Amino acid sequence: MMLFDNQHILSTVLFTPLAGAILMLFIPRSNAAAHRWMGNLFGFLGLLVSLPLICRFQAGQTGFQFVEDHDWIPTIGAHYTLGIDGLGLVMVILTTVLGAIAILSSWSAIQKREKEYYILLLLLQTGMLGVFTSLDFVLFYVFWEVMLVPMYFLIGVWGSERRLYAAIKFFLFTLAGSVVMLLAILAIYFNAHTFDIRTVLSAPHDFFPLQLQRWLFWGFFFAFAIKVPMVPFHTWLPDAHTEAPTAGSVILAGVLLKMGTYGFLRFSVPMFPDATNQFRGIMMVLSIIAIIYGALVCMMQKDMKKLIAYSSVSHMGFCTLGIFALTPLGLSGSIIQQLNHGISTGALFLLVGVLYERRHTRLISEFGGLSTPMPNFAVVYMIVTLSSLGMPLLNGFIGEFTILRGTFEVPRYGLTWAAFGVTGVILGAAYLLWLYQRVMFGSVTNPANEHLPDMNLREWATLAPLILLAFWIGIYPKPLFRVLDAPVRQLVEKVNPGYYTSQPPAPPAQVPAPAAAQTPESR
Amino acid sequence: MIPTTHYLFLSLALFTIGVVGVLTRRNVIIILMSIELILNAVNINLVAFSRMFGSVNGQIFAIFIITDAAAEAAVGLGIIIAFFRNRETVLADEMDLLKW
Amino acid sequence: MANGLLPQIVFYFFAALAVVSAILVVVSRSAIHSAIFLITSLLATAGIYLQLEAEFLFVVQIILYVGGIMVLFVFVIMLVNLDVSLHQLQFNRQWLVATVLAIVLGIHFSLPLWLDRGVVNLPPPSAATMQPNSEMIGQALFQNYMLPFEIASILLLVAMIGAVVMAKRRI
Amino acid sequence: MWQELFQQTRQQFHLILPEVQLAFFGMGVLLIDFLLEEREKWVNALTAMLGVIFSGISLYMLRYVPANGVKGFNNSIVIDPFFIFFGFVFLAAAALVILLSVRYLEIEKEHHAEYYALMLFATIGMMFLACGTDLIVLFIGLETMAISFYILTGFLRNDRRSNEGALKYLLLGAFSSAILAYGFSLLYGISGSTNLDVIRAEVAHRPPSDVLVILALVTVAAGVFFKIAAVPFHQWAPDVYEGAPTPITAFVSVASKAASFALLLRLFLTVFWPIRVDWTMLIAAVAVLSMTLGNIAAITESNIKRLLAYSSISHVGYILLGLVAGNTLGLEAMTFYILVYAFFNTGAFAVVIVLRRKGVIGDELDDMNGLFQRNPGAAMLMLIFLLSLAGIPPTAGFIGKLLIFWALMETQHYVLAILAVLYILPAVYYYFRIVAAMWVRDSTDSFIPRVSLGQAVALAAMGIVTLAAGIYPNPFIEFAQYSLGVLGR
Amino acid sequence: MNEAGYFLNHIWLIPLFPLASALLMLLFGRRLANIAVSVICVGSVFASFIYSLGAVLQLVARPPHARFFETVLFQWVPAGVYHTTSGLLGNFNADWGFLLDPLSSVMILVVTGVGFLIHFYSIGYMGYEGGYYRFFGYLNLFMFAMLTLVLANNLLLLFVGWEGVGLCSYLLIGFYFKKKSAADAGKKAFIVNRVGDAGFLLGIFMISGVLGTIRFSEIPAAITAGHFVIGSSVMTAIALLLFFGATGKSAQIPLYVWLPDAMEGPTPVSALIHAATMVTAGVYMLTRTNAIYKMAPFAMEIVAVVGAMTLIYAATMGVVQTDIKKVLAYSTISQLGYMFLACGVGAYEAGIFHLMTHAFFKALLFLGAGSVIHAMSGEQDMQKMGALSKKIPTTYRTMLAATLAISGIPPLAGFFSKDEILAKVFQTGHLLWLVGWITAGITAFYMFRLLFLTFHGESRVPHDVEHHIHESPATMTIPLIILAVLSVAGGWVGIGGRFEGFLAPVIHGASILREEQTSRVEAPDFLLMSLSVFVALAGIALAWHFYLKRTDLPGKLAKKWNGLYQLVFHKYYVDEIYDAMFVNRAKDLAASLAVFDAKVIDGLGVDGAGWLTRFISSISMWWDTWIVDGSIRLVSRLVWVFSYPVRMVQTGLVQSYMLLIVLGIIGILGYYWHMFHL
Repeated sequence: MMLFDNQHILSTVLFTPLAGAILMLFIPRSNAAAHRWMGNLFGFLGLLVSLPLICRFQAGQTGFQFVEDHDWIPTIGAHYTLGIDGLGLVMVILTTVLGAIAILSSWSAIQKREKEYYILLLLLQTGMLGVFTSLDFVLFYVFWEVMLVPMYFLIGVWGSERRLYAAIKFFLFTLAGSVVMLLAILAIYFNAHTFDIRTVLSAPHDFFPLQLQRWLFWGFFFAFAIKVPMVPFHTWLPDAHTEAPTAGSVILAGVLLKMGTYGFLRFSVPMFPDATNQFRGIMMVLSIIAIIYGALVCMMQKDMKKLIAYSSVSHMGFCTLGIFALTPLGLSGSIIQQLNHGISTGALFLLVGVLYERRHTRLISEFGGLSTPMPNFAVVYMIVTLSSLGMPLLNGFIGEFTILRGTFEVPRYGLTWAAFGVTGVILGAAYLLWLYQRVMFGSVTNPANEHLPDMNLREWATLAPLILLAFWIGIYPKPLFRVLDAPVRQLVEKVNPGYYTSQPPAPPAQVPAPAAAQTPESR
Repeated sequence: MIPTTHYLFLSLALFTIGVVGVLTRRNVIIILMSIELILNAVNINLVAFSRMFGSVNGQIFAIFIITDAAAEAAVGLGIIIAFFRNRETVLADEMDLLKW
Repeated sequence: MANGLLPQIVFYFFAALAVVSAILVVVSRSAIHSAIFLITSLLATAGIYLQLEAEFLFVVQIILYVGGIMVLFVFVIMLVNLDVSLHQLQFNRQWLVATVLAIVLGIHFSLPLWLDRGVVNLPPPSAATMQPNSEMIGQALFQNYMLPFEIASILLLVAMIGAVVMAKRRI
Repeated sequence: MWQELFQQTRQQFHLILPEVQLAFFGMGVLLIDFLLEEREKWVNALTAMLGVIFSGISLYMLRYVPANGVKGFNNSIVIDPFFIFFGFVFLAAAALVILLSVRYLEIEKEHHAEYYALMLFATIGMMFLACGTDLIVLFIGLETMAISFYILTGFLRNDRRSNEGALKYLLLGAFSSAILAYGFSLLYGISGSTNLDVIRAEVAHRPPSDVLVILALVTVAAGVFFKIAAVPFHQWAPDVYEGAPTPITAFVSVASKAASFALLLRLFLTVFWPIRVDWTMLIAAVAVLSMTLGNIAAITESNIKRLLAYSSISHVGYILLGLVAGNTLGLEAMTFYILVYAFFNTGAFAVVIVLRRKGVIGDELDDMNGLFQRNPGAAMLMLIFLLSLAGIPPTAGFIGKLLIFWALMETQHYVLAILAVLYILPAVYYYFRIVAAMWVRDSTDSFIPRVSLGQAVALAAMGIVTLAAGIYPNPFIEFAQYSLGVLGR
Repeated sequence: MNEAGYFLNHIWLIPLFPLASALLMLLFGRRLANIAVSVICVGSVFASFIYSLGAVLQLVARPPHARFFETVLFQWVPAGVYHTTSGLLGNFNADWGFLLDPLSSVMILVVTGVGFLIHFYSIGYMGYEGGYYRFFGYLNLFMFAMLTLVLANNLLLLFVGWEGVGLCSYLLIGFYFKKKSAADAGKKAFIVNRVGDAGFLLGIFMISGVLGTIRFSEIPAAITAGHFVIGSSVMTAIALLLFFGATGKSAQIPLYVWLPDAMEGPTPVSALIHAATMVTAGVYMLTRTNAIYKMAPFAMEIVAVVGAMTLIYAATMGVVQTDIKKVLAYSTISQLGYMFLACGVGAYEAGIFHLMTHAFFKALLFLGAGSVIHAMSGEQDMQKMGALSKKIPTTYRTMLAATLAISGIPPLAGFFSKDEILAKVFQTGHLLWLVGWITAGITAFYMFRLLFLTFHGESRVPHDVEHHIHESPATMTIPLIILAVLSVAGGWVGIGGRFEGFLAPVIHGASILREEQTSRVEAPDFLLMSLSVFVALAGIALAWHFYLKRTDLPGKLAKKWNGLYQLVFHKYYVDEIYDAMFVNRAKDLAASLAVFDAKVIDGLGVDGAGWLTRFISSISMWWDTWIVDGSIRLVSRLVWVFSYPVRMVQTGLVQSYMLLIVLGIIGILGYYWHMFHL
């Protein structure tokens, strides 16, 4: 079937949700059930069509696979180019899985305007997949911004009290970063004379003169740092998370934040390696701040979702830390940690959603002793908490350990970075367990909680896959490492060449300043 | 022979006076008249230049400007009448429904 | 009267008349007076046209402007008679500022011209005579400027429609 | 001698056929109107529509003109791609507005033939504005357009706002066109001719920073800036937009703006092209001012028509930036922007028109509340148009802005680029106030806006173009490129 | 591989059995009947005990030098290439692999054996508790983690077990999750352990960074290959980091604070986790990595000193506790101190030996205590006990054995192990020997104090509980008896250094220093023995004196010999003085130490740390809301506000608009004239 051969499968994956959305346009609004079914159907279809990618993906083969390339806007030289490497694969699968789960999770949670809700979710899905698969700057940017709109509505229409504020805040924050990125993209074009990401990636590390690299690095930095979000650009996150409906939070935490780190990995690091080497220190400091600061702020939260939101600030701090360690372990760890964060934080939000559906409050003080009325829930919650605080044999540990191991390797202050990171791990245990204790332990104080029903089948269905994934990554992450090896290798070869030959790592001070002079200014 | 510059200054004088009228009078009709003054100044320019170049183009232009002035005056006065019918005033600073 | 003293006298007389009556247009209390002074000013301008050997325009000015437009003005002034407004303020609040600024504007226009009259180097009035004026204008109007002439007809049609639509109580 | 006059006229007649068609049908409307009962007035709209279509056809006939165009009527007009492009924009806008007007006028009980006739005449003026290469043609064209608009603005004669808007528009317009005329007179004084090419040659020969040239430049620029509503000559826009009947507001904000831009480009790319070093700074300043003021002022505006007025001011800023860049790409960006802007801006007004009903103008932000529940389709379209106005992909507005930024970056106007980019943020903020009202707030009144057939067609067309130009902009960009012909080289 | 033998090849089954049943419990346990639960859980542990036994036998069957078996199931974390600190390419790879050598065989036997007994005991003890299945599920999970810990063939996998046992202890301490104190204790335990783990993790990083491997079997070779000088800073750093981790898990100063609170958990848990197995993980880890410590004498000094300090400090603490389990808890800490002291002086085998014996008798003590509590229907305060020896004889006898054992009375188990440690310490010529020796006395004192207060003297039991005091069921007593036997005979394996010989292949020579010193100081063994026995007896005597004799003697004497009464009284007077002069002072000291512990260490140290964290976090939250976010909101508000004046310019007055137009023209012209200097 032509739709599924290697040249078109990515398009199929990309547009299946969109097709669903368009189809749903024609179903009358009154028929909410139909929309529910269609939404779930296409969410699941989206997952199914993405599975062949896993089977056909050749790990260890460098470069992009499933590449599809057509002219799009010849007049400005923009192409419709899709393709994924190991990194892309991980992200795409994460997106499809979480997407399906998010859609399923809103079965009973969403009681108004089902039609638009599911249409928007599917649109969002397409947007995110587009970001992870597009290999053309313009295409990438288009998807990057398209995806904002559905998210705005998900928060703004189906959110809770301060939803409008949160929604517009989210929109403006993200937009502020991305518009600057647009200029950076144009600047790249005028120096590389192409929008093709592959060409720029395959260029030598001093392809852009150093001075330009610095500018471009910061140009892209804001877009990604706001998405990640790195302190101090994070304040949109707690609001957005808190106000968004469960599915929204799941997608937001699970996938949207990854776009930032993905951007760092796909653009900042490999395209501006010299600049990256220069600013590594700053980036790592920012990450460390995010880790510890986020964790500290978590402790004082009274609102579960806010707490989890700040915890994702802390966790994403680990991801950026790993990225800017610029070592194989750091990078692969970071990517795995992104996956983990998607899984465990997504699951946490789902769990909060379960509570919210029953009690319509997220205040921690409202709960307590829940493990009596809902034992299964308690068990699942415990597992998720553990995976989130990095308990071995669960996914979190693999990521955090690898990241910290990679960070430890950083010349000069390696041990210090690692030590700070470990502090973050401790704090993580502290706030997560404290939350767990306050919600689950003790005897039921609030009469409203006495007869809460335990998790129903659908909720199981949403959470079980995540938990299985968590265990799988925790116990047998080897396939992941194998898939990620090639892209990580490329990245490292770019940022510090000759790493894989057994020479001591070149200190980043040796960034060739004359290199700027050597490369002729291309325009 | 009078240098063309003098005509320029004359037209400028009329122009300025017209602007003053436009900016200061409250009566809309008088504002319109002041605008006529400005157009008149323009005409002086044109005719002077046409004399200077010895070609009649400028005068043609002047004729068209007079035409336009006539049209504007007609429409303008019509609108003023309509306005007056609804608002019982022709004072410029009393039309302040539309602001901010 | 190609050159000599007379043209200058004529010019400066008419110029002075135009300017003075223009000022009176702006300052006089009643709209009627302004209208009359405007007529004076326009007539003075017509005189200047004559002095510039633009006879046709001289006629047009008198007939069309003075005879047509100004009558219209006076008519409207009668229609919306404003004995009331005679007693109220004739100048708006910003009049002082406005006057100053207008004069500044005038200076901005004229001073550079004055300083640079060397640089501006307008050629002296050409000896080329534009006689017979009306015929030449006719030629130009119906050959080179036929198109604008046609458009002008539409413009006037529009103006007519507009005047009707606006002034008539019901269409 | 009259013989050859007719001769040349017959040869060149096809060049002005589009305008002639419009004039013909314009008068036709006036005549047919006498045959119509009160409830048959929609036939007028039909007639006018026919006129637009025929004019469009005869415009289409002219499409094979060479890039440098065909001159006619003693070089007083030139039929070049530029004209064809803008002619198309005007006609499209006119068609859309006619479609939107019928229902509106019926509600207003002001359904008269004059309305359509004036629209067509205004369109004629615009077209001559786009094709004229002679100061007189340009001026008369401009005035035809302007005066038609004064009348149309005041067309609701029993509505105080409409009167006031018309009167303000007239006074300001007359004032500004007087200034423009003064500038023209100076141009004539510089060259002794009213033909743009001659004037251009003269200007080129003039010594640099010649006082007369500068005076002419400034006065002309002031006049044109007024027409396109650029700061600081913008203040008529909000009042007139609010006062005018909403379809006319759309027409003013799109067609008259496009025509004025045609005039601006024509003048600055021919007459003032030799001295562009002198005016780039001026344009840049005006552009930045317009963006700033437009965007800032709109943030707290609660009347949608005024809000759109401010937003259109900021859009003018964006378009002018293309001229600042001044390279081919920049000009392409301008024309492309003008083209798509015609569609999505009209669209935004169209939704306001849909909200019009007896007693309620429907232009307050609260009238939008819960529009989604009341008419999802309209809300959906409005969302698209607003996204496009804000420049969010995948809409035409994004591509337009992209091209503008592109041109700025290419010409190393980095600061301007960053400014322009950052002004998207406030824009998004105030556009999304409307979005929020439509989608999130609950409706404050039970009125269900119904869309007439004409409105439906127009809305659909505009929505499709907006999306198409965003998703597959290539044809549109090519059209924009084609439009420039030899200008700006 | 087949000649390795069935049990060795299926060594992976050992941890698997408990894991399987644990999962079974946690998933479907609620549907199972208690009997099924007990059968499955206890059975699984028993199975793994059998398999460990088999494996060990097959290992022992080999010649000493070949007593080493390693098997890799699959690659676990093949994280990839990295640079060692010496700039060489390393390939970070953690397998899921098991290592069986004398050390781990001792451990698995202890773990599975004692574990099995405790499971068995729990059947009776937890029989009437809610969440029976949950309890056993956690317990089995713990067994799995612990076995992974001891069988791991690399540090990372060891860390897995390490964290796993921590988690299980968290879950089991918080088993009565409705009690806030229990939940808090659990949390405290987990977080304090995490602090230790942080050090451990960093240690692992450094090891892999410095040595390029984390496999135990490769570490010694890597060290020799690395040409490290003795006491090189790197090695010292690693050793200290690892030790920091150990202090967390094994409750040494400064991280011991969690253990006393951990007594909130059910008694079998205390027996299994907080006495026999988990807390000894630190000692095991040190012994595992002794090759590194060998290179870091300074670190060993630290270990020894910390061990000694903990040892005496905890012992003194034990003197004044009245809660029976708290006493045992402190004694555990102090016994662990002995083990670390041993490791510190390089006497790893002695440490492990004591670990084993301690596992026996301390488990027994806890179980006995549990049985007592069970009999007293939940009462834990020794003040409210007494004279139970008649009512629950079995418990009494077994506990007596255990107490003798821990006090180091020959020929019981405790004697051999403790004596060996003291001997080794003495050989190194450490003054720490003195500490150990004194503490031996104190240990005997407080242990017998416990015994006497609980079982002798007249009953202080409130009457409502009095009448239904009863001996525990067989399921509880049988393990007691077995353990009693073990704690009597367990030590005999050490006679003639057989145990030491058995462990020798694992010990890569203790610190160089020690080897020199061994030759220098030669002490007659029997002398040391007699000394320690003496001090133990002294302690017992003292305890007897104060907790039995002093209470009932006065009355009798007064009745018997009225004439001697004065004398007796006088004697008592002396006694009182003596008492007042020494014992009370000592007790006061201990008490004050206890207060210090409760208030300063626990209060300031731990809760304070928690409070401080919360305080900082509240500050940072304030910062986040008002500075970071606030600045954003301020900017947006400014833009918003600025929009009003801009709109106010729109006065609605035509002429003001015209004025602005004129102004604009003036401005532009002005600009140009300025540019052209006119």
